[in-house]
Amino acid sequence: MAQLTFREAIARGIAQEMRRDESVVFLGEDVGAAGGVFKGTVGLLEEFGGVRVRDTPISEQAILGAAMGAAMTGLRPVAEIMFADFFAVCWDIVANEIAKSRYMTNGQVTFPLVIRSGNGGGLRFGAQHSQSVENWAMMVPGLKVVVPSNAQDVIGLMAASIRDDDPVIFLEAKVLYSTKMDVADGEIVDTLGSAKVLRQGKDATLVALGAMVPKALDAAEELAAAGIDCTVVDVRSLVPLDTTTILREVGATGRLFTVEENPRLCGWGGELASIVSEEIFYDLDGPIVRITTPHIPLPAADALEDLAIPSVERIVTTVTKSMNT
Amino acid sequence: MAQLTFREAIARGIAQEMRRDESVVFLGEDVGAAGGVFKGTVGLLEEFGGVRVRDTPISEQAILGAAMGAAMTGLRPVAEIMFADFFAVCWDIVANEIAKSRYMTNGQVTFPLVIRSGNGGGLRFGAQHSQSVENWAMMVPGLKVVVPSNAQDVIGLMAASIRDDDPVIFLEAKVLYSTKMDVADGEIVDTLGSAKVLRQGKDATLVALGAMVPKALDAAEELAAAGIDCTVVDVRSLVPLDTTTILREVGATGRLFTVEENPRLCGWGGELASIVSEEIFYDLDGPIVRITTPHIPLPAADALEDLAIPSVERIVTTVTKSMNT
Amino acid sequence: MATTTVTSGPTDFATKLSMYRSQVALRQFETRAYDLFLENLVKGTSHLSLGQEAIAAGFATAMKKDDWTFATYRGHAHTLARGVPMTPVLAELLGRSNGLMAGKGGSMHLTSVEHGVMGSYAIIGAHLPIACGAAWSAQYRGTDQVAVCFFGDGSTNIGSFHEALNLAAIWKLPVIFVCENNLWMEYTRTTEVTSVEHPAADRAVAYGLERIVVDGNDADAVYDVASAALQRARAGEGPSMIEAMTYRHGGHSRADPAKYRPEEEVAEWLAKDPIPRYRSRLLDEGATEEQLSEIEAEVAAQVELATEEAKAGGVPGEDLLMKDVWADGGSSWRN
Amino acid sequence: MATTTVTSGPTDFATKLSMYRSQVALRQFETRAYDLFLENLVKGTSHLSLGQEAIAAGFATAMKKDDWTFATYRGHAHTLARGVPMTPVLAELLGRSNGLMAGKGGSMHLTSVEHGVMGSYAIIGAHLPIACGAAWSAQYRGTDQVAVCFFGDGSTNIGSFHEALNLAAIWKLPVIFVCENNLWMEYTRTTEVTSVEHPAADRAVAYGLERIVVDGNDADAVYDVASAALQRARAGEGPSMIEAMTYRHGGHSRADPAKYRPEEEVAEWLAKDPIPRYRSRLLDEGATEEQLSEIEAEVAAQVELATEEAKAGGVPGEDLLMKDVWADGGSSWRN
Ligand SMILES: Cc1ncc(C[n+]2csc(CCOP(=O)(O)OP(=O)(O)O)c2C)c(N)n1
Ligand SMILES: Cc1ncc(C[n+]2csc(CCOP(=O)(O)OP(=O)(O)O)c2C)c(N)n1
Ligand SMILES: [Mg+2]
Ligand SMILES: [Mg+2]
Repeated sequence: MAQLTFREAIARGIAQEMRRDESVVFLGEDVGAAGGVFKGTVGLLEEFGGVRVRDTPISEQAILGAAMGAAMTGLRPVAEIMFADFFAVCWDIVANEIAKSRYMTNGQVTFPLVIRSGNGGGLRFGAQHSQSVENWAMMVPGLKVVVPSNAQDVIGLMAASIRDDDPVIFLEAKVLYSTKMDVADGEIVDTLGSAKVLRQGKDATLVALGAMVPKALDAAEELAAAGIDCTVVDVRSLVPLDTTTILREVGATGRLFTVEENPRLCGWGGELASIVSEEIFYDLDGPIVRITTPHIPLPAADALEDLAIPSVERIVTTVTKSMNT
Repeated sequence: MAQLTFREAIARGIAQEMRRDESVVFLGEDVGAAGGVFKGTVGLLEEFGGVRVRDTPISEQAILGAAMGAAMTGLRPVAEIMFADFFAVCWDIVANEIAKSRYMTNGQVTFPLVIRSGNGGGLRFGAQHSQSVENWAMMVPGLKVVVPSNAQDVIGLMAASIRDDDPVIFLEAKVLYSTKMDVADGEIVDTLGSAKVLRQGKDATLVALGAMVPKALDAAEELAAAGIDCTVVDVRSLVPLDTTTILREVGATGRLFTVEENPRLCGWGGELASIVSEEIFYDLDGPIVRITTPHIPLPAADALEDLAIPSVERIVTTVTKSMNT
Repeated sequence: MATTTVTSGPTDFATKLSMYRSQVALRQFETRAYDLFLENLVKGTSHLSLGQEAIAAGFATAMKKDDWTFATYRGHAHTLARGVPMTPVLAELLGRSNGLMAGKGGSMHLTSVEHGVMGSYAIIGAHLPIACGAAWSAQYRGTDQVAVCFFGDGSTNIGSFHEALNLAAIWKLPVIFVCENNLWMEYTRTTEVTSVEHPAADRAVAYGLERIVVDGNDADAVYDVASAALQRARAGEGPSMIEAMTYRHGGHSRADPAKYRPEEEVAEWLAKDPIPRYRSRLLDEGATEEQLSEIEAEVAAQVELATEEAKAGGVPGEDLLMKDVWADGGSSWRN
Repeated sequence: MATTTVTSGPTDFATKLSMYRSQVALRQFETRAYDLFLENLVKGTSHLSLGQEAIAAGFATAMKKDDWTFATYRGHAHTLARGVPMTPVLAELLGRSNGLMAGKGGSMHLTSVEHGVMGSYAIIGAHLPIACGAAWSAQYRGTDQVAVCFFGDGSTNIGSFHEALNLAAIWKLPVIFVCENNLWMEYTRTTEVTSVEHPAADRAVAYGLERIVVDGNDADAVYDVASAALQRARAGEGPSMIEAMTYRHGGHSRADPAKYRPEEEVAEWLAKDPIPRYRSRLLDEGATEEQLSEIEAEVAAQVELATEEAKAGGVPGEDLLMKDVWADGGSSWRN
C-alpha cells in the first residue's frame, strides 16, 4: 500500500506492462528525458532506455501512424497525444485507419495499441486545451474508450488496455493528475467494460465519468443530507459499455441523471438516455436528466470555466429540482 | 418549374448566391474544369471564372484553413471536402479553429463559410468513403449542421447556409445525388433550424435525416397499410435543431422512432432521445427506439452494405414489433 | 532521367521472364476487371493501374518475401505482384464471400498479410506514417524487413507526407517511399497545384534524402533502383524516396473517361507502354516469341479461371457483417 | 548568416527609437506577467517571448497598419508589438472581464482584429493555412495587405506546415512565414527530431522559395528582411519563408524551469540578448543615455498602470459565458 498520485499511477501502469512484455514500446512528444508535460511518464526512459521510450517530433499523424504500423507487425505500442484536443490533427489515423482496418480486412490485422491523452478542463487552458473528447472516440466503431477516475483504476485499466488486442483510447482527466490515494502494491490488472457502483441509493442513479465521478460522489453526500438518496455509478469504460450494471442500477431507482464534462450534443449521456428509454422505459419513474457542460467552447478565465463545467452545486440543484417536481 | 437532380441543385444553389454576392468564392479538389467528382459544381467555373472557383491541391487542411482565413477577412467561402470521411484529415481546422475562434475572441471574428461534402453510404465505396459524419459535426459547439433530403431543399438550405454568418457543415447524401424532383424557378431561400413534417400520423413519429427520409416515408406507407399511422419528420438541420417541431410531433403520437444512417453510438438520435425523455417524458406512451446502422465500420460489398444501413423493411419491422408489444 | 544511368535489371534471365509474367498478369487481370465492371458485376469503385505495371512488378521482384507493401486504393497491381492469387482479388471486387476480405474491404482496401500486403489505403497520405510504423517494428525487432510504400504524385501535397518523411529520416527507418508520378491527380494536373516540378524527388532534400527519379515504365530500371534502396534500408542506412514516372492508360476510377487529358500526351505515353517495351527487350536479350506467348497464354487461362471462381462466389451475409470489428471476432460494444 | 549581408534597419532614427521602445515594452510587460504568475494572479498557462522580442518588434515596425499578424500561443509580444494596449492584454491573462477577449480566450488566444492581430493559435501548425486564407482574401479583394505568420522551429514538422507552404507558393499568396527558431520545442531540442539543420530555411526549396536565415536577435536585421518580404508580397511575387535564429530566456511555459538546457548554451544566448545589444547600437548611432532611459521609464509607468487596471478588472459572469458562440451573439443550438 502506497500513496500514489494519478500521474504516478500512469507511469506505474505502463512500467508494469513494459517489464512484463518486451513488445510494449512507448512514444510521444517530450515523453523521454522530460517525463511528459504532465509528468505521466517519469522514470520510463531511465528504466527502459531510448529504444523503447521514444521522443518524437511534433507530428501527431506520424506518431499514431507509427503506432498503428508497429501494432500490425508485432509490437504493442503505447502512444501519447499530449492534449486530447490534438486528436483533431491526427483524427484520420484514429478514426479512419486504426478503427476500421481490422474490420475491412476481415480480421487479417489486429491493433493492440493504446493511445493515452490528457483530457478535459479545469486548468484554465482555454478552448483548445481543455476539451473532453470521450465522445469523439465513442462515436467511432472500432475504438475502445477508457476513462479512469482514480489512481488505482488508472493502473489496472492501463494494464488491461495494454493487454487488450484492440485499440484503446485512454483518456486521463488532467484535473485529476494531482489527486492522490492509497494504491495496493504488486501487479494490478483490471477489466475493461466494467462499471463500478461507488454508492448505493434508492431514489436516483447518478452516472458519471472521469473527473465528474468525485463531483457526483460529493453531490450524492449533499443530496443524502437533504433526503435524496443516490446511487453513483462510475462508467470507467464507454466502449465496451457495462450496460448490465447501468441498466440494473437505473432500473432500481427509476431515475437517471448523467454527469458529463463534455459539451451537451451527442454526449455519451445521450446514448445512455436512449438505451435506458428503450430498454427499461417502463421502469422509469421520471424524466432522464443530463448535467453537462453547456454546448459552448470552453472559456479560459477561471470564473468562466467554473461556471461551464458541472459543479457539485449544479448537480445538487438539478437533481433536487427534478426530484421535487 | 423544372426537373432537377439533387446534384444539379447543389450547383444551382451555389450559383444563385455567387451571382448575388461577389464575396462568395468556391474552392476544392477537382471542382473547376471537372465540375467536382460528384458533378455537384458543373458550370461554376464557366460562369464565375478561375479566380472565384479554384482548384486546390490534395491538402484538406490548406483548403479549410484558406476558407477560414478568407472568411475572417471579408469573403464568404464555400469549400468542398470531397468525401465527408476526409474531414478526419482536417478536423483540427473544423473543430478547433473554425468552431471555437468566434467564442474565444469574444465575438471579434466571424466565419461566414460553408463546407459542403458528400456524405454517407449506399454506393459500395467501403468504410473510408461511406461514413455518415453528421454527428462528428453536431458534437462540436460552434458548428451549424445542415443535411438536406431533396433537391428543392438543397437549393434553399444552401442559400441560407451561404447567407448565414456562422460556419455551416453542409452534408449531401451521395446516394441522393441522382434523385430528381420538380423544383420551383427563381430564387429559393430556406431557413436553417426548421424541421419539416412530411406526413402526419397519429400512432408514432418517425424522425429521419438525409438519405433516411425517403426510406422513412416509404416505411410509413407500408406501416399505414398495416394499420400503424406514422408522422414523418425531416430534421433537415441538426444545429440549430428545431426542437419545437420535433417535441410537438413526438408528443402528439407519444412514440419516437429515429431513423439514422450513422453508426449507433452518440448518434443524433441519442441526443433526441435524451431531449424527449427529459422534456416530454410524461407524454411518452412507450419506449424510444432508434433504428441505426449497427456500430460497425461500413462494409463494401453490396449485399453487406444493404444489410448494414437501415432499410425500409427494417424500419417497418422495428416499428411494428415495438408498437405491438 | 536523373540518377539512374545504367539500367540492367535482374541478372538472371528467369527472373526477367517472371517479371514479364507479372506485368502481363497485372495487365490482363485489370483488363478483365474493367470488362466485368462494364457487365455491372464489379460493385463500388475501382482504380486501375493499366500502364503502371512496371513499377509494381519491378518492386515486387526486388523485394523479399517478408518485406511489406503498403498500397493505395489503386492497389490491384501491388497486391497481385506480391503473389496474391487472382481469384480472391477478383471475388473481392465482385463483393463475394470468397473475396480476399470476404467483401468487407472492397477494391480500395486489398490486404493480404500472408503475402506481405499490409493494406491498401483510400485516404490520401495515411499509409506513409503507417509504413513508418512497420519499418520501426522491423528495426526494433531486428528483422531485416523493409516497408515499401506506394503513393501518387498528387498525394505529395498532404500533410502526412511531410510528417512521415521527417520521421523516417530521423529514425533512419527501413522504409521506401515510392511516388508513382502519373502526372495526374483525379482530373487535375499535379504540376498545376504543386510548388515543384517533381513533387517527390524535388522535396527529398527537405528530409536529407537523395533525389531519385526513375523511368517507371521500365521494369528493369525500377528493379535496379528498388534493389539499391532495399539494400540501403537493410544496411541500416535509412529511408529512400523514389519518384517513378509513369502514366495511367485509363481514367482515374472506373467511371472516368479521362477526357481532360490532351490526346498527344496520351499517345506519347501509350507509345511508352511498359509491356510491349519489355517484351521486345526480352526478345532482344534472347527470349523466343514462343516463350513469351506461352506466358501470355498461361496468364490468360488464370484470368479465365479466376473469373469463373469469383463469379461462383457466395453472397456474404449477416454473420460476416457483424464479424471482426474486435480481436475477439465480434462487434459487441456492450455487455 | 546566409542571405542577409548588409544590415541597416529603418532609415530614420525615430523609427529605430520606436523599435527600441517596442522591445523594451515587450520585455517589461512579460517580466511583469511572470511576476503576477508568481503571485498566482495569472490563471492557466502562458508562454513568454523573453529574449525573442527583436523579431516581433522588427516585423511589426516594418508592417503597415492593415497588415495581419497570425501568432501562436507564444503571442504576447506579437500582440503588443502591433499596438494593442497593455491593459486588456494583461487583464486577459488575469481572466478579467476587461480582458482583450473578456477572459474567454486567455493567454494563448490573444486577438485584436482592430490592430490586425488575427489571432493566436494554440494547436501547432493550424494558423499557417489560415494565414494563407487571409492572404488569399487580400489577393482576391485587391488590397495590398500581407499576412505574416509566426511559428516555432518545432512546428515545422507538422503536416499543415507543408500544406500551407505549397498552397501559398502555387497561389502566389501575399503571406510571410516566419519561423522563430529558438532551438527548442517544449523540452526537446528540435534538431534531434528534424531531418535538416534549419527546419524552415532548409525546406524552402521544396516550395520553390528562397532560403533565408536571419539573426533574430537583431531588430534591424529582422526589419530589413521583413521589409523585403513585405515588398515582394505586395508586388505580387508571392510568399516568403524566413527563419529567424533566437532563444527564449525562460522556460517553455510559465511553470517550466528549463533545466534541460546546457548552461553554456543559455549563457551564450543571454550574451546575445537583443535588447542591450540594440541599446548599445543606438548609443553608437547617436542616441543619448537620457533618451533611452526616458523610454524605459515611460514603459515602466505603462506597465504599472496596466497592472493596476488589470487587477481592478471585474470577474466575468454567466452573460459572457453564453455569449458569442454564434454571429447573432448567442449560443443557442435549438429553438
Ligand atoms: C485526404 C483525401 N483527399 C482526397 C481524396 C480523393 N482522391 C482520391 S484519389 C485522388 C487523386 C490522387 O492522385 P495521385 O496521388 O496522383 O494518385 P493517382 O490516383 O494518380 O494514382 C483524390 C484527390 C482522398 N482519397 N483522400
Ligand atoms: C498539434 C500540437 N501538438 C503538440 C502541441 C504541444 N506543444 C505546444 S508548444 C510545443 C512546442 C513548440 O515548439 P516550437 O514550434 O519550437 O515553438 P516555441 O514554443 O519554441 O515557440 C508543443 C509540442 C500543440 N500545441 N499542438
Ligand atoms: Mg497521380
Ligand atoms: Mg522553439
